[in-house]
Amino acid sequence: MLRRHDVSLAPEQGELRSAFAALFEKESPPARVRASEPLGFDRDLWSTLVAAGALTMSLPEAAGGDGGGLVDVALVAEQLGRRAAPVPLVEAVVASRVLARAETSRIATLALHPVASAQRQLVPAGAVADIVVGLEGDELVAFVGDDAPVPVTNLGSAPLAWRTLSGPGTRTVLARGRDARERFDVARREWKVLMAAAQTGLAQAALDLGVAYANEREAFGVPIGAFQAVAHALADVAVGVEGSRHLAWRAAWYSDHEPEHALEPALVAYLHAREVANRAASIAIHVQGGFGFTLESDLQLYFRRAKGWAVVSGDAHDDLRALGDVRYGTPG
Amino acid sequence: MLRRHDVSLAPEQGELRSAFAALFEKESPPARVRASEPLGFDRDLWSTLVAAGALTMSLPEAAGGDGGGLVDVALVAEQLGRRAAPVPLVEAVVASRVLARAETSRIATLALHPVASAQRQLVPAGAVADIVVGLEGDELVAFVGDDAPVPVTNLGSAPLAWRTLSGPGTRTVLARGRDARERFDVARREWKVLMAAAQTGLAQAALDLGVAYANEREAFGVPIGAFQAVAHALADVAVGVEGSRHLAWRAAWYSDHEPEHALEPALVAYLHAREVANRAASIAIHVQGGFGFTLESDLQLYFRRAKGWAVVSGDAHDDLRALGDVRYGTPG
Amino acid sequence: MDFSAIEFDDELRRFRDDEVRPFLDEQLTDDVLARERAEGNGFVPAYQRALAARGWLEPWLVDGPTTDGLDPVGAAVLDLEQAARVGPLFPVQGSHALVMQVVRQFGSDELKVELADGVHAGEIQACLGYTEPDCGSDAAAIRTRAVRDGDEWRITGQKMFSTGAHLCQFVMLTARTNPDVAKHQGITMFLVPLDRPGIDVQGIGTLGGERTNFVYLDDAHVDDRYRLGPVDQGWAIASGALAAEHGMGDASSADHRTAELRNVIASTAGWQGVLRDVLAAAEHWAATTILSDGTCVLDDPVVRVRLARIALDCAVSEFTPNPFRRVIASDVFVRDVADLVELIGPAALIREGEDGAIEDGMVEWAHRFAQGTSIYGGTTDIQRNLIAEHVLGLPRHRAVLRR
Amino acid sequence: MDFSAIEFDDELRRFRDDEVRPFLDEQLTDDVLARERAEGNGFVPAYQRALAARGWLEPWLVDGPTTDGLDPVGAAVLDLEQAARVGPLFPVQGSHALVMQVVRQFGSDELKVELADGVHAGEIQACLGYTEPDCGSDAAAIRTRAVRDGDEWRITGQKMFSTGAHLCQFVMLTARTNPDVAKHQGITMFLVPLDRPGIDVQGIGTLGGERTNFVYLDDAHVDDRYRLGPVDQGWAIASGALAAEHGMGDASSADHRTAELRNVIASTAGWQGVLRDVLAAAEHWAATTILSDGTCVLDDPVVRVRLARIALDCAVSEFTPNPFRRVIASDVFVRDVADLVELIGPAALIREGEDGAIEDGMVEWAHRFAQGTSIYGGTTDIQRNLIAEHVLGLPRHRAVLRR
Repeated sequence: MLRRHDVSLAPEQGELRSAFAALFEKESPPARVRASEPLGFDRDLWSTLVAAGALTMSLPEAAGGDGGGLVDVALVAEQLGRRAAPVPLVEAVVASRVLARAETSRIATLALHPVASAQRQLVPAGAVADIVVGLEGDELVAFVGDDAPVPVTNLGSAPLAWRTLSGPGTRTVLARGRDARERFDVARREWKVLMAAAQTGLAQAALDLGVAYANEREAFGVPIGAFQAVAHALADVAVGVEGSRHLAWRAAWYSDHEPEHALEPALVAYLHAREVANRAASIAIHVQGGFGFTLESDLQLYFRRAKGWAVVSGDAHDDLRALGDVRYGTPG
Repeated sequence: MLRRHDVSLAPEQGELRSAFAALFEKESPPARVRASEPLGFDRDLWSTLVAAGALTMSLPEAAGGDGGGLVDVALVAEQLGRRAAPVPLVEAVVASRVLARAETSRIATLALHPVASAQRQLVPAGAVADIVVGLEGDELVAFVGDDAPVPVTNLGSAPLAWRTLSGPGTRTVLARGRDARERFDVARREWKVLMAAAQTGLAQAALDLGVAYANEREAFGVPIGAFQAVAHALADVAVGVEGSRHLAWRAAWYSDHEPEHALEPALVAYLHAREVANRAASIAIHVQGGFGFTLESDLQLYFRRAKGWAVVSGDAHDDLRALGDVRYGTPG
Repeated sequence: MDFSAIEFDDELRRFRDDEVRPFLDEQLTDDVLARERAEGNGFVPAYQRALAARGWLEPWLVDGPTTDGLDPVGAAVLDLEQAARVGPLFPVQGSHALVMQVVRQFGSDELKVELADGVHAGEIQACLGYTEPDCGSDAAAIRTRAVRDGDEWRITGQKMFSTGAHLCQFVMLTARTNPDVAKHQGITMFLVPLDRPGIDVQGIGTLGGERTNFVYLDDAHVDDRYRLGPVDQGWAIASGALAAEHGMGDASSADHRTAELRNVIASTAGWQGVLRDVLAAAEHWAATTILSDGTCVLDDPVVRVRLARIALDCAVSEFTPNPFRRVIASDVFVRDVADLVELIGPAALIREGEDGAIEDGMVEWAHRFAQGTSIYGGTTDIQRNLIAEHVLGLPRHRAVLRR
Repeated sequence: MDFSAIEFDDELRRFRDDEVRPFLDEQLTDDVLARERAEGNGFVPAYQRALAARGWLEPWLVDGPTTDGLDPVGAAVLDLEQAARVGPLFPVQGSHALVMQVVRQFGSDELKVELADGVHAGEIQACLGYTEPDCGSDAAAIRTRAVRDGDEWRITGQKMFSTGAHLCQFVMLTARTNPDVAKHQGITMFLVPLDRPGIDVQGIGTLGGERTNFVYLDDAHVDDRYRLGPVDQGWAIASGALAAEHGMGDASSADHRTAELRNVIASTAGWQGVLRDVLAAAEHWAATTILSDGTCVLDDPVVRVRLARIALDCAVSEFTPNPFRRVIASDVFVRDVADLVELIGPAALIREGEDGAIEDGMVEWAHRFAQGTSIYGGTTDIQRNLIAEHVLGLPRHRAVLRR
């Protein structure tokens, strides 16, 4: 089949991207990211982001949204990743799309793993979310627990907590059976698409920090970026980041325009993005040498989030298995 | 457990190694290796090698051998690999050890894959071997077929042919049941140990050719070895070769001294050696640039044999699975 | 942003079914296919002429008589249909296109008029002659000399990797016209007719099976009208063309057809296309091979993740934009094909045409072919230098010896 | 060639059971272990003193009163028993040993006598001070100045990565004593007492959790007897010590204990040891974790090959000799731990001590810690330079900027 391969941004997309790039640069500098740790949540930044419309841009107009698509949110999520912004935008957008309503005063999140019964699971944004959406048995559920969640300190300084989809609290069944499963799968796929964009942003930031250091730091009389050991390692990161970005855009485009074909692009984008982000941060730390390994360097913020934000969805090999299932059908 | 970790060679081991290094350098120059293609067998070289005792050194004295061990043959096999020598020493030694007799006038080989019945399989040295040893059902068999084998042209220019363990010809049952299986497993393990050594030799040769070119060839006014892109790639190959060599020695030592613990060292050595050899040749070709990709360069000889000699035993992942089975028991 | 499918409307379907397929049925004869398979150079003269006669031979290359031409979608349909019949080789005529672009930009009007009909008829093909036995990545270090002699130049030297030279009428080469200045400043570009006395083309085999060539020039006389651009200014022209070859060019330069297509369809050419074909072959093998225990290879969880990993790499190569794509496309090709040889096992070693070869020996071939992808058209090291310097803004440098 | 097991004969078993284990029971108190866990510097002063009192503290370092000492096998038993209780950290005192080696070789007799008792009693510990905020790999580019003033030197500058400085009595540092000559020629080596006025030690955290230090020197006065080797000849001494740190040294140099042990036992220290421990933790997790479908994680074929791959890497690291080991041990450590985080999944992210942490958070820690292994004691890039130049004989070079 012949397909178009147009990766240009429309003017309004470019403006959206620039606007949120500026917002995150201003409102999520490293000092504020550090100050949010270990919880990984900055309520003021969250309010700013909600006020800027990031949460509602992709919701239907009937649901109080702007009728935009996932492509728009992906552009924002990349900028969020680039500043390691301590806000659960990805989770809240995806959960709000399931709920089909703009939760601006409460925070909604998605429990990424289907559970048979009241098992607990580690939920992204679970430490700050009021509403947890997820699949329990054959029910798609929105659960508001009575107990305050207990944050779990973790690698990525993400607001993780162990949460359940039933127990003391208010449990709303949104759908049952096949419909429930399908809507949950869509939500999980959308989470991966947006996380691919966020991971692209993390990788870009790590690359930028590595390049800046390589241009400044001198050794043997020249900036260390003049050594191929450094320059080629960073070039490889750049190769990864560019592919990661285009794959994330493509995955978001499919989600918006051909959701029936969107799973493979989503898995591909997410798999590549998380691999690139971890490698980008690891290589940039290496480029910064001893300084990169200290907590003074901002690279540690990105390094920890690369895995820390992604692995909450599970082993990358599970996505690889899923990619195999898309291509080859379920085995046996 | 505390273990010694002495990787020094005894004087007589050093002499053996030097002697065969000299033999292969003289008797297996690139021109002769090329002349042996596509069959990959040089009968004169084989006679020279048999006369030099390479086939019999590891056989018991009672069987007409010198009572040496696999360590000695491994030292020879590395030198064989280093000159890509077109002789089936590895197969013949292993098969002769199963037969417990020195087959000096006929060539014996090992069919590496157990078969249920008269299935054919691709056998290393199968195109030149008179006797094929292998496991058919629960019988360890030595089979001399009536029909001349048909060489199959292949990547590594190895004398491969499709062979069976029964059919028209003379079929001798060497052992049955558990004994057959165990002796076959030992033979296959020994083949992997010696092939690990041969692959180390291939890798060393590729490294040497890459280094020589990097020192001679100039670009931008300096030998290309002055560029880190080249120097570091070759340094990584050197790292691989050194580990590959020591692991092969260790695997051979375990075969000789603690056969009951020899499987894990054998798998580890073989897995590393085949990976290093393929990468060494691939990187050295890249270092040689356009010249390396032409058939004029001797590197193509090593590159094709790296995979060509090893994959006949199967997928490296099967050895990885076997390593898992050694460590974790059979699954389920 | 647009990744939508191009609908095969009635017109496009008619074009494919009534024009392209009958044309290919007639022209891509067994003879043509066998010749391409044997040499792997990506063109066979008779077929080129047929394409030209039909007006489908890259009609945008030089000014001249108009042809039917093809819009980008039509060209893509032709590419796809060709690829489906010929397999992974048969690249678009990249070198020839590059040369013609330089001719259009730098050739004299006289030269353009001389070439126009032959080029349009598919009877004139040109190859490249930058590399020499002693210089590759350092393309300005050439030793081939050109000395002015009245209206002529007398050229002596050796070129290497002039792929297709034995089938071409011209080689575009760099020659040193002033040895007394810095190496970049004394080079002139020529389009040399290969039929001149003193020129000898000798084939050389490659690991991937393709034939490439040495071109020996021994006092070959070449008229000054075959000079491209000013004397001693050839380096700038060569670097521009090299940059296009590296995918560093912008959309307005030699790369323009690619750039145009980029917004329309996913590229069908390039190594990611070859890797995709090799993967398809391996997937076909895995789906149709039943093991002795009765299970299908493709049901093995370890096999599935390995094949999925390669499918991932194909997508990554395809959607990583230029100039970055070349690096990743080569890296994953080399790595993934090496794994496919393992995955298929012993029979993967068997050459095409031999007893027991798997999927026409495609994986065996691809493993050899892959090694060239990090070298063709400048090594991936040079590509990384370019990315580091031109994209990331890292310092340019060169190495000097210590002591 | 000998890889045989060392039999625990009666004497060795007695040594382990009656001497080593009771000693460790008494000395490795919860307090000592907690302190080590918190700072990860690999030594706790009280424990050092106890080792010294027992005669087990590296008695080969300086000439002086004889001690009980340990033969290599005994030392290995002690190492193993220590490691079993303390976990992957708690490295042998590499920096201190290196410093003492330099002192023995280059220190004045007066200095050696001054230090002997304290060193033997475990009361004097020394750390390294080569790195500065603006120089790491280029260790000769230091800016710290030492100016002669009668019998003293006045030292001013900053050192970084002086791990353990807050627990040590001395730092062995390089200082520029002649700024008017080539950078390698004006450096002198000093063993600086850390209690001098003008010296300030400030902690800095690392990604791996260990504390390291800045050492600020502001006109610190140091007697000339603390000079190691001739004035302006410090670079040769530092390079020798760096070479030992890089594993490039021969058996007769600073590395001698390691070299001696190499022929006796597989090293228990080093990153391959840490990776092995992390793998063991992951294997334990996989063997004891039952999935919701009732299967054990370790029965999954994909999990098995991934764990086997890491076991392979452990063996490769262990049996790749110096100076090659450092490169591969770091490469595989970084790669493999990243895969283990994936394999264990979400709970692998949880920090030690938090609800749901897996295997005491060991994989979470190791993923962070691994990033330092390509940097410690000179980057792996420098190590590759050394291998290329000194082992392979490739040209030495340096980079210069173009334009």
